[in-house]
Amino acid sequence: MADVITYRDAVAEGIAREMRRDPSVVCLGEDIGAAEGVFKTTVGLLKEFGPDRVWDTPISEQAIVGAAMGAAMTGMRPVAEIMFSDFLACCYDYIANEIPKVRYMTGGQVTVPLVVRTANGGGLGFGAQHSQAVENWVFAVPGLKIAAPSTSDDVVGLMAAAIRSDDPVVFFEHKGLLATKGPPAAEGHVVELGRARTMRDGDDVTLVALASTVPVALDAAERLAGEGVSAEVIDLRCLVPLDVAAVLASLEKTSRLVVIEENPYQGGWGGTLVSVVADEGFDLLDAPIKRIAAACVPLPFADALEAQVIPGVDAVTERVLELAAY
Amino acid sequence: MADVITYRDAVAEGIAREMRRDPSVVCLGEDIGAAEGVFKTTVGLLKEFGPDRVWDTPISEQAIVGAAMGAAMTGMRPVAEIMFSDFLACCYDYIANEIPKVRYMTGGQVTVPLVVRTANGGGLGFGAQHSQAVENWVFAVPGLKIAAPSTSDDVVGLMAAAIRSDDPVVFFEHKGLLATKGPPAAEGHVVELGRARTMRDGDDVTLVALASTVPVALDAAERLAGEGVSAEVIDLRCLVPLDVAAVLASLEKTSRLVVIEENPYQGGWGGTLVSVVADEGFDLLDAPIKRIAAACVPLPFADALEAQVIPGVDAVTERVLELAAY
Amino acid sequence: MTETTVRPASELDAHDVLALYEQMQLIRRTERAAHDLFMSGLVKGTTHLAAGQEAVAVGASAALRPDDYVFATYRGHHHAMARGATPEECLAELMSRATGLCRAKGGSMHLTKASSGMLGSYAIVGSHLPMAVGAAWSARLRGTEQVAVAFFGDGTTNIGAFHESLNLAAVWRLPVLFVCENNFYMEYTPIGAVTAVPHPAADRAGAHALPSEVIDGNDVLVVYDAVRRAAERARAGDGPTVIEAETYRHFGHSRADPATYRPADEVERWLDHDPLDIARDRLGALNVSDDAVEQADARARRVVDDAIEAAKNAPDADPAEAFTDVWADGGNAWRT
Amino acid sequence: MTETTVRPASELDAHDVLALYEQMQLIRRTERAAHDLFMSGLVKGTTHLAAGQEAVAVGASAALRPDDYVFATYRGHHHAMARGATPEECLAELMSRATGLCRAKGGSMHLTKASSGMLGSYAIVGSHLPMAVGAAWSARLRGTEQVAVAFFGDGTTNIGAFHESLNLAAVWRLPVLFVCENNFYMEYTPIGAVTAVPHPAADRAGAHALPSEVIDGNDVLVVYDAVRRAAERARAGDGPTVIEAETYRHFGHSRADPATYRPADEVERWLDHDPLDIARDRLGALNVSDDAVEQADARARRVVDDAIEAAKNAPDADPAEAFTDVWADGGNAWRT
Ligand SMILES: Cc1ncc(C[n+]2csc(CCOP(=O)(O)OP(=O)(O)O)c2C)c(N)n1
Ligand SMILES: Cc1ncc(C[n+]2csc(CCOP(=O)(O)OP(=O)(O)O)c2C)c(N)n1
Ligand SMILES: [Mg+2]
Ligand SMILES: [Mg+2]
Repeated sequence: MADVITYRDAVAEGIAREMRRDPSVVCLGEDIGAAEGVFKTTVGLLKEFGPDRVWDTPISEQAIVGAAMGAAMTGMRPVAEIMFSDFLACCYDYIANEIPKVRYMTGGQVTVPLVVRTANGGGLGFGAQHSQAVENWVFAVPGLKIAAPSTSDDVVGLMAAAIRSDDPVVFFEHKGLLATKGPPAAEGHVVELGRARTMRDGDDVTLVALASTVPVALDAAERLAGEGVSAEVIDLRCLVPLDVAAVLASLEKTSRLVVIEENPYQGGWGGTLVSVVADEGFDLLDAPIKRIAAACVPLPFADALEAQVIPGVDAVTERVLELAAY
Repeated sequence: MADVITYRDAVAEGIAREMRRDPSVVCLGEDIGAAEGVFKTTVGLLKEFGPDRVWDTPISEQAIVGAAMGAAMTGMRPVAEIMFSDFLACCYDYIANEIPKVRYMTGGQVTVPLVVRTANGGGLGFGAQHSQAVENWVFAVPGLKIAAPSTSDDVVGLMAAAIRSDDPVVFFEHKGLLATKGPPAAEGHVVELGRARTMRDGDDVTLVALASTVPVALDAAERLAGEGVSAEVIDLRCLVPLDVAAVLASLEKTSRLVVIEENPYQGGWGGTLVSVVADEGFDLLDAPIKRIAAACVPLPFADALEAQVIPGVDAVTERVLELAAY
Repeated sequence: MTETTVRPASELDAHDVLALYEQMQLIRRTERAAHDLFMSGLVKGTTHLAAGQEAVAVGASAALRPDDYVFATYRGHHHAMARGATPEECLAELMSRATGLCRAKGGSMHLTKASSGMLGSYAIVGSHLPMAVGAAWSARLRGTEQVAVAFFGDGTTNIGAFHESLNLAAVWRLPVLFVCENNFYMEYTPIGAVTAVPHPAADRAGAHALPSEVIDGNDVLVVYDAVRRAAERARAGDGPTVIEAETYRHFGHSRADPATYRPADEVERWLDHDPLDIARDRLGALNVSDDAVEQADARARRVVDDAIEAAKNAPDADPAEAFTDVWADGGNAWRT
Repeated sequence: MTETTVRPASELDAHDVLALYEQMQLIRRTERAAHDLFMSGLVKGTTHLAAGQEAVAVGASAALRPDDYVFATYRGHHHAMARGATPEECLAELMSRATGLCRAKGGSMHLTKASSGMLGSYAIVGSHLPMAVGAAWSARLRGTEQVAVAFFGDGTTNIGAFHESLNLAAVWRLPVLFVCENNFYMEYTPIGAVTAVPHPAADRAGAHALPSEVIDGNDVLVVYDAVRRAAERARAGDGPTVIEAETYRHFGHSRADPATYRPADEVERWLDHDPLDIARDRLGALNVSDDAVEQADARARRVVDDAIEAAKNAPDADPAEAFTDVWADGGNAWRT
């Protein structure tokens, strides 16, 4: 095994491991087979598992996700790719009304063990319709688990958990992280859904991050250390289940919370996390809670404009310093 | 004029007033014409304005909202009906990716003065796919204004503002309020988008509500008064623009905040409001912030089960009493 | 009927056809009961009754294997019952009882009997067609020779998911049947007013290179034969078929809708073409005595009367049910 | 060309055809520039170039009135330019300049020139077809006799919005043209592998009772004539038409895609059927001298060279632009 692997390759590796373990795991999506994925996240799958298990579909997002649902209800474990997460809007009926509800509304008669994987997030100059961080769209609907790894070993470990899960999981792969590298995941590596990971210990302030904002938070923490502020960085890894306990535990120590999101402030997942803390963790707080999220505008094309909208290390460092001084 | 009017009739009245003023206002949707709307919220429109301006469509939510967008870009002011708000998921690409972004991504070249009206919310035993309060789905996307009136005069006043707005507006009509009655709106009544309304003054705690939760909050406030707790009730009326200033102003007085939502706790709009307050209003707070929202489950069919999921007067009263005792 | 008994309609004997007739009676009576219970306030929320459309469900089910999959709409009582749900389970569901088919969490629009392959009733128009395609794909992958059937209304043919499904199923040559119950109306609007072609389903099949048939959906044996042939083709690997079964609903669209938007002579013509009458004629031709038919009627009546009683007397759903079955572990925890 | 000059192609004179040719050259050279600038890092994000597909845009635009509406996809540079956007505005947009067509907020995928009726390029497959239907409805309501045209790819015909649009437009007999640029590929997958019919757009028109035509999309006069006839029908109240224009892209799908998934002989065949060559042959038949053609080439080259320089030298977009144009008042305030 190489001693580093890209996040991108970890996606294909994570899927392949599960396909080897379990013949009921099958993939479908646009250009995932012969083309090996628009983001090269399905490299090798067609070759290893053949066209029966790796199906190229037409541009029919509703049919893709709806068919995955029907297959999941009848004994398969489909992994459906929606190429860009923005296109979840094109099959949102399945995301919002069908997949998360069918088990409940049938009184538990059916099970929907499927994964919808999708490339999420901005920073690449893809403009308003191909850059969004839309984990909040999915978080708005009870009944879906949500994974959004920030490292290549978590990609593999969470992919294993997602595919083995008997509950539907939406799996966000961040476009901005695809080229990042990390140690390869050990054989059989599985990361339980809903367990946050403390990426850096600290005493003064808790930075809660997800996916692309994890490296931002880590870089900011490094800079903050230079300014004498000790920041703890928590990678949530999943939004559902949401590991509130990990955040509250950290606040016992730091008493200051900053949540760093890529999705827009308006309607972002951080609002829910903050509201739990402002209720159950109120007595722990020594200062206002800060959310650093994308501005409430569509994503602009130009780099320089996009950098204004999506929070970067400078903005985070500055805001945390202000808070630390509170 | 009758001295009371139902919320239901106020919808048709509000639309009719604008259609009379402005020939560019046109309506489209399923069963809105000859059938006068599944909820009877378009009664009289076909008769008064004819089939050119009140068009019955096929069951094609994407075409309905997409066509409204195209018409709005070319000089009309369309009012598109999506019968149940759950079906916004069937045209969510237009709600999330197209309508709110086209002005921005063209550098301001086009304007989209349209209204998407829809029957929202639960409490009627319509089950998991026809009962949701989905204002949070729309709130998750920057670029849309959101109105959700609780009274029949606000229906008329906000409808006027929504139709006259050069920005796209999603207009939530609450199914549970359709039969409620109130004084008719004065001629020319317009309610500016983004202005909350204080429905009851109070000193001890601020209850923030929207649409169906306004009467719940008012009933709870009445009961709380009996328990010696003076509750101020704020009807947000709109989610975008969000009248945070009104909430902060009330907290100057009460120092205690309870947000009452019908959408699920997870991803609900209250999270965002609370996060602003936990930041900018932190020093005003004397107690934890409470959100009372729907449980994070799909909506069940049976009355008795649905009542467990959607917060009612008992639950609100009880939780506020606890908070007041903090 | 199991696999080996899926013979052509012409080979069905009096006993077989009487069984189909009795099942239609059972559905008809259950639908009437549902209507009356709704009107008397014992059924809450909404109902979309299938009285008048029984032959589609009963004919189709009889032509399928027990392990085939069925997906239906909010107007799905007939499909649930044709696939083994009892009138009692159905009525109990409508009446919010603990003994309901979906433990009172689904209601009229979501009747489901997964244990006999009836994989749900869906209330968003068109949403279940892709699911049926997926179930057919799954059958192919597992090599089971099962067939999946999606039943849907005429109005459904104008929503995008319909076309996406037909194309995907056609390209993959999947064992799926698309059965349109063309009852000529959406909610209150005639389908012809909003559809560019006269046969909303069948006239669209060609756009996806699929074979199609327009049939009398009120003749249970015609439905049976069309579905039998299509299922045979599907199992043989010859891909999907579109069947447009013309039929008519006896009640309004939903709840208390009096359906005054339908011309009186049209209603009359269709009431004269009642699937029960047609089946009775078929029985006559097979020399089944009036007496035998009346006995079937009486059995159906008894079952439904008993079902009404049992449902009325069943316990209400436990409010705690509101918080179960979100996740496969039975719970609903979304956070630590 | 204004309304009165929309004559049949057979009546166009040498001057007219030379103008079409020059416009195609302009587009071709701008696309090459965009490619080179992307490769050299001056264009960020992504591009989807239309080199090879110029005849569709230029032929169609010439057959429309200036006040007609056009809606295009992320592969829309040619439509923007055919409707009046200058190479400089386009390249400046791609290079994130303040002078860009969309003030650097849209980028390659969203070129828009609303002032001349080019109402946008949309990056979600199929999303703009309903918009074109709506614009046509609006034209009808306002009594302007304008026509709306949606251009889209072959892959778009398998998404639901396509069918919803065709049906709605057909039922309402709206003045809208659905012009498919069939370049035989989605991103990297051949359209034939995922589509049930051989002509993805034209073979679907019948499902909505619409007339259709499959044409050589690389012959600018063929496109011109087909669009002219369809627009005439639309303006006369005879409803929509589906035109499937067969064409081919000279570059890969996007960015640096080398398009190795396309068979060499296929590529060669299509490069031999270049719209510029075909137009040159047309010009020859009209006795236009090689010299006149070369002068047109030179003019196009100069315009594009100047455009590249101007765009390079233009100021970067102002970062403050990120916060304008959300609302009609120019601002972005979502709260008090
Ligand atoms: C996507 C969507 N749009 C609208 C509705 C509201 N609605 C429920 S039933 C119905 C009519 C459906 O007509 P058809 O498909 O012919 O079925 P039928 O009711 O006649 O059985 C409509 C518009 C819905 N449930 N889903
Ligand atoms: C709804 C949606 N699904 C997928 C994509 C990703 N995507 C972009 S272009 C493309 C291929 C489109 O093919 P076609 O319609 O033939 O247009 P062409 O690129 O050939 O011009 C795909 C799949 C998208 N943009 N939108
Ligand atoms: Mg119907
Ligand atoms: Mg193509």
